[in-house]
Amino acid sequence: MKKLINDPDSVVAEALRGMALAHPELRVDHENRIVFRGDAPVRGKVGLVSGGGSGHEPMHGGFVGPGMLDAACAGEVFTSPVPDQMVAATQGVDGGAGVLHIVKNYTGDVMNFEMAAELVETEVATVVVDDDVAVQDSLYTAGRRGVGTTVLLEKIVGAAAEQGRPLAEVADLARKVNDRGRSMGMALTSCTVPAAGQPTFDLPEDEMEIGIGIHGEPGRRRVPLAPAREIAEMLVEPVLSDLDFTSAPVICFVNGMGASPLLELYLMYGEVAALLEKAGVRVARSLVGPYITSLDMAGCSVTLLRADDDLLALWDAPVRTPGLRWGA
Amino acid sequence: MKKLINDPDSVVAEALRGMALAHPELRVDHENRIVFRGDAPVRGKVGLVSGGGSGHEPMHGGFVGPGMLDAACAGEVFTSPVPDQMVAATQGVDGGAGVLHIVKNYTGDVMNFEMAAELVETEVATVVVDDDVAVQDSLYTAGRRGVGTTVLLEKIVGAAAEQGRPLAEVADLARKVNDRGRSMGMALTSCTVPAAGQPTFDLPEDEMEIGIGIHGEPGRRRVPLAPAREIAEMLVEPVLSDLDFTSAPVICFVNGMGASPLLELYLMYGEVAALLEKAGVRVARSLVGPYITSLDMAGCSVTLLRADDDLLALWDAPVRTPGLRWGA
Amino acid sequence: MTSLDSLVSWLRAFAASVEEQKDALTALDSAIGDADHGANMARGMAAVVAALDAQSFDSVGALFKKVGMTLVSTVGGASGPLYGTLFLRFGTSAGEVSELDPQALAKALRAGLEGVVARGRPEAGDKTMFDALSPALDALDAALSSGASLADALTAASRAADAGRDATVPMLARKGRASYLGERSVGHQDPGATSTALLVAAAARTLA
Amino acid sequence: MTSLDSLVSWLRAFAASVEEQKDALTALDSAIGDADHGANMARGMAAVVAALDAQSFDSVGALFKKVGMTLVSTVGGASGPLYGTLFLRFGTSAGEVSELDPQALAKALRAGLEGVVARGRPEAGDKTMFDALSPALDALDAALSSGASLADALTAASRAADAGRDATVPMLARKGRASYLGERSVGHQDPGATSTALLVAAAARTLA
Ligand SMILES: Nc1ncnc2c1ncn2[C@@H]1O[C@H](COP(=O)(O)OP(=O)(O)O)[C@@H](O)[C@H]1O
Ligand SMILES: Nc1ncnc2c1ncn2[C@@H]1O[C@H](COP(=O)(O)OP(=O)(O)O)[C@@H](O)[C@H]1O
Ligand SMILES: [Mg+2]
Ligand SMILES: [Mg+2]
Ligand SMILES: [Mg+2]
Ligand SMILES: [Mg+2]
Repeated sequence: MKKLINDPDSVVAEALRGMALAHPELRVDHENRIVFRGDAPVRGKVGLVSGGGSGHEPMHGGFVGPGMLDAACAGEVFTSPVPDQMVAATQGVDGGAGVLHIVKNYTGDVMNFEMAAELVETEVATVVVDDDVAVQDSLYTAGRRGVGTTVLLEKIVGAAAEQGRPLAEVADLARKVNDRGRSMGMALTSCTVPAAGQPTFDLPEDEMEIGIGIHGEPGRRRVPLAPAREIAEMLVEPVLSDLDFTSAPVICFVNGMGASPLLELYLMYGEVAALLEKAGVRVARSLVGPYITSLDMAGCSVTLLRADDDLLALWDAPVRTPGLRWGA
Repeated sequence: MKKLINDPDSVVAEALRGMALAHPELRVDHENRIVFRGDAPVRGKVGLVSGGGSGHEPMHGGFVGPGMLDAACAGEVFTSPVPDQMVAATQGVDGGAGVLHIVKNYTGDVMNFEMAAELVETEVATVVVDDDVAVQDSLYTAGRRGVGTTVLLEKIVGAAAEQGRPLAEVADLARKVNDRGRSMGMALTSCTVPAAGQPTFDLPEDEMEIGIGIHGEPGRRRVPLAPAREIAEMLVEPVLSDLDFTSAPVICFVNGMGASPLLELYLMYGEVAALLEKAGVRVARSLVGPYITSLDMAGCSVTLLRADDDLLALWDAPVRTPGLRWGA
Repeated sequence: MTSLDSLVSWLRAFAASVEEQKDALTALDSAIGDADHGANMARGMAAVVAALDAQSFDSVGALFKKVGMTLVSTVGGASGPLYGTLFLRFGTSAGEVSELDPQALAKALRAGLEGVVARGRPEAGDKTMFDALSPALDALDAALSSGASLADALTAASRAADAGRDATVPMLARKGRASYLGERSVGHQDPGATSTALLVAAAARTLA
Repeated sequence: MTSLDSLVSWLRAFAASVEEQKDALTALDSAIGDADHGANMARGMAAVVAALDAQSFDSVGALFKKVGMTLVSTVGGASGPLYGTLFLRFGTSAGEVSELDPQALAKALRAGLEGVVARGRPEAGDKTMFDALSPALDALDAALSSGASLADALTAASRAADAGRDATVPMLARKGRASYLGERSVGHQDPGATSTALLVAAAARTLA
C-alpha cells in the first residue's frame, strides 16, 4: 500500500488536522470530527448537516461554508460516522430554524443519522439520497446508493438555506433534487482502504468494473477494458433510460473517483456531452472533477440532474467552500 | 495501461474538446490547441500566455480566465507546444500593452517560446520559472526545473495584469515571484504516458522517488517508503535550506501529482505546516490540491513562496478560472 | 445462573475472537462490501474492553447499556447501530439484576435480536447477521425447553449460528452493501453473520 | 553529386528508422527523461513524409526549409527546435541549388550542427545529440579531405556517430531533462544521440 499517511488508524484525524490548518475560515471539532462553518450556528438559517465515511474528499467536509453545508461529520474511512457526531453537529448548527440531515442511502449512514435525530431536541428533517441507477430499486432491499447527486444537492439546497427558506421548504427541495438526479459509476482500478492495507478487489489490467459505488464495493459487472467513448455509453445509457432528461435543462456532472486525472475527466466529459446532445438532452450547467471520490480508485461517474429555473438559480448562487467556490 | 481515453494519439485534442464544452466562458482554438479567455484580447491589459506539455492539468488551460492567464498552449503530453501555437496565442491576447510569456524552465519549452517570441511583432517579455530545489543550479547545465511556483506566479501576476500594471512591471513582478519561490516533489508511483503505454519507471511497492519533477522523470534518489511525517521532512528541509522563509509571510502550497487523493494531501499539509511552525515560518496563505500534476502519478510536492503585502493582496484578488476561483 | 463476571468474560472472549479474526472479517467484507467489517468490530470491541477495564458494573442492565452505547459511539457503519442495539436491548431486557437464569438469558438475547430487526429490518435469507443470530436463538430456545443444560443449549446455539453463517454463502443479499452487487453477492459468506457466529461461540465457551 | 531525389530518400529513410525505433527511443527517454522522444520524432518525421508526398521541391534550400519548419511546427519539446534548426540551417547553407557536391553537403551538415549549438548550447560531453553529430561531422570532414569517396566518408561518419552515441552512456548529463537526474543519468544512452545516429546512418545508406 503506497499512501501519504503515517498510520492507517490515524488517517482521518490527521487529515482533519491538515484541513483545519489549511482552512482557518472553518472550525474543526477534532474530538467529534466535525467540520463546521466558521460562523455556525447562523441565526435564523436552516442548518445543513451531512456526513459519512471518510475517503470521499472533498465531500463532505470540503463542502462546508456559506452557501452549502453548515457542518459535516467525518466517519472512519468508508464507515458511517456515529450518532454522537451527528448530535454534536446538529446542536452546533442549530440557529433556531431547524436542521436538515443530508444522508446518503447506506444502511449504516441511515441508521446512525436516525439514532442521532432521535437524540436531539432540535427540529430535524432528513433527506436520503439514493440516485445510483446501477442498483435496482426495491422496497425489499437496501435500495439505491447515494452517490453523485449528493454533491449537486448539497450545493443547491445550501443556496436555498442561505436565502432563508424555512425547513419544510428546504427539505422538500432536497427531496425534489434527489428525485430528479441519477448517477452511474465505473472503476478502472480498486481503491485500497488504509486499514485493510491491500486493494479491496483485484482487477486485471484488461478489465474494468461497471456500476461501482464509492466504497470500493465491486460493481454490477466486470467487462473488458473499453475506450472512453464506450465507457461513456455504459454510464449514460442507464441514466437516460431511468428518467426523462430531454424536457428540462440538465446539470451534467462528470466525477473523478480519486486517481483519475483531470485530463481524462475532461475527455470523458466530451464523450458524455456528445452522447447527451445526440439524445436531445440540453446541458445547462456542468461540473467536471473529483468531488465525490473513493480514495485512490481510478474511474469516474456521471450524474445528471433534471433542473428547472429555480434549481439553476440556486446552482449559480454564490458558494464559498474549499471544494466548490464561486461568486464569493 | 488503464486510462479513460480512446486513443493515445488523440488524448490532448479530445480533452480540449471536453474542456471547451464544460467551460463555455472560455474560447478554445482547437486547431492551435489554445485555451483563451472568452474576452481576449482585453484592450490595454498586458496579456499573459503560458503553456507547456499536457498532462499537468489543471495547469495551464485550467488557469485561463479573469485574474490569471489570457491564453494557454497545450502541447502533446509532456512535450512543449510548438512556436506556431505560441505565436497564435500571443497575437490572440495582444491588447496593445504587450504580452508576458510564462515559461517553465525545460529546454524544449524555453527554445520553443524563444522561437515564438522571435516570430511575433508584439512586444513580448518572458519569465522563466525555475524553482525546483531538487535540481542543482548551475550556469553549465539546464538549471532548475519550473514546477509548483508556476501556479502561484500565474495567479499573482495575473492579478497584477488585471489591475492594468504595465508590461515591465508585470514582468519584474513575475521574476520577483520566481526568485522567492522554491519547490520539492516526490513520487509514490510512476505515471504512464499514454503514447508510451507503460509506466515511465518501475517503482517497487516499498520504495519512492524523492526530488521528482512533473514529467515522470526519475527523481534524484530512491529511498524506502516512509510515513508522511518523514516525507514532509524530505521535502521541506531542502526548500528551507535554499532560501530564508522566516522573515516574511509565506504562501504554502501542497500539490498533488494527480493520483493522490485530497485526504492524503490534507494529511501532508498538516505535516508540512507542523514543520514550518517549528522552523519559525509564518504561513499566511495556503493552497492544497492537485494543481500541477503529472498524469496519474501518485505523490506530492511542496512549494513555499516568500510573500509580502503586495504579493498577498494580489493572491487574494478575485480570480475566475476552472482551476482556481475566488472572489468572482 | 449466569453471573455478571461470566457475562464480562463473554464480552472479553468475543473481543478476543474479533481481534483475532479481524483480517478475515475484512477479507469477507472486501468480497461483497467495503473492506471494513474487521476494523469496525475490532475498534468497537477494543473500546468495550477498555470500558470493562475502567469500570465495574453492578447490574446486567448497566453493563450492557454501557456496552451498547460504546459500540454505537465508536463503530459507526451498519454494524455499530446493529450490534449496539443488540446489546442495549439485551441490557434492557435483563434489567437491574446481577445474574441471569437461562430463560432470562435467552429472553435477553431474543430482545437483542428484535432490536436488530427493528433497526435494520433484516428478514431471513437477506444474507445478514440475522441469518446467524436467529437460528442460534431458535436452537437455544428449543434446547432449553427440551430440558438441556445451558452449556448444551449454548453449544447447540453456536452450532446453529455456524450453520446459519455458512448458509449465507449461496444467498443473494437483499440488505446492506452486499445487496448492491445483486447476483454477484452469491457465493460469498456474509461478514456480519460471521462476526455474529463468533459472538455465539464465545457465549458457548464462557457462559456455560 | 547528391541529387534532390537522394536527399528525399535520406529523409524517408530516416523517417522509416525513427518509426521502427520509436519504442526503443521512448524506452531510452523513459530511463533518463520523460518517455516521449520516440513519439516526438515519429510524429515529426511522419509530418515530413506527408509533406514530401504532397509536394515536390526545386531546390535543396526549399526542401530543407520545409523539413525544418515542419519539424518545428509538429514536434515541440527539445527535439523539435533542435532538429528543426538543424534542417533549416542545412537548407540555408545549401541554398537554391538542385544538387550538392560532397563538400557542400559536409558544409550544410556543419551549418546544421552549428544551428543545434546556437539553439541548445550543448557542449561536448553534455550527453546530447551533439555527442553523436559532432564526431560524425569531424569524421566526414577528415575522410573527405583525405580524398575518400562520399560513400566511404559517410560510412566513417555513421561509425563515428554510433561511437559517439555509445559514448553518451557513461556521461553525466548536463543539458536536457537527463541533467535533472544528476549522477543517476550515468549509465544510460542518450535518446537524442541515438536518433541522431539513425540520421547519419540513413545518410550513409542513401546519399552515397
Ligand atoms: N439491514 C441490515 N440488517 C441486518 N444486518 C445488516 C443490515 N445491513 C448490514 N447488515 C450486516 O452488517 C454487516 C456489515 O457491517 P459493516 O461492514 O461493519 O458495516 P458497513 O456495511 O456499513 O460497512 C453485513 O455483513 C450484514 O451482516
Ligand atoms: N540543450 C540541448 N542541446 C542539445 N541537445 C539537447 C539539449 N537538450 C536536450 N537535447 C536532446 O534532446 C533529447 C530529448 O528530446 P525529446 O525527448 O524529444 O525532448 P524533451 O526533452 O523535451 O522531452 C535529448 O536526449 C538530447 O539529446
Ligand atoms: Mg463501511
Ligand atoms: Mg518531452
Ligand atoms: Mg463494511
Ligand atoms: Mg523527452
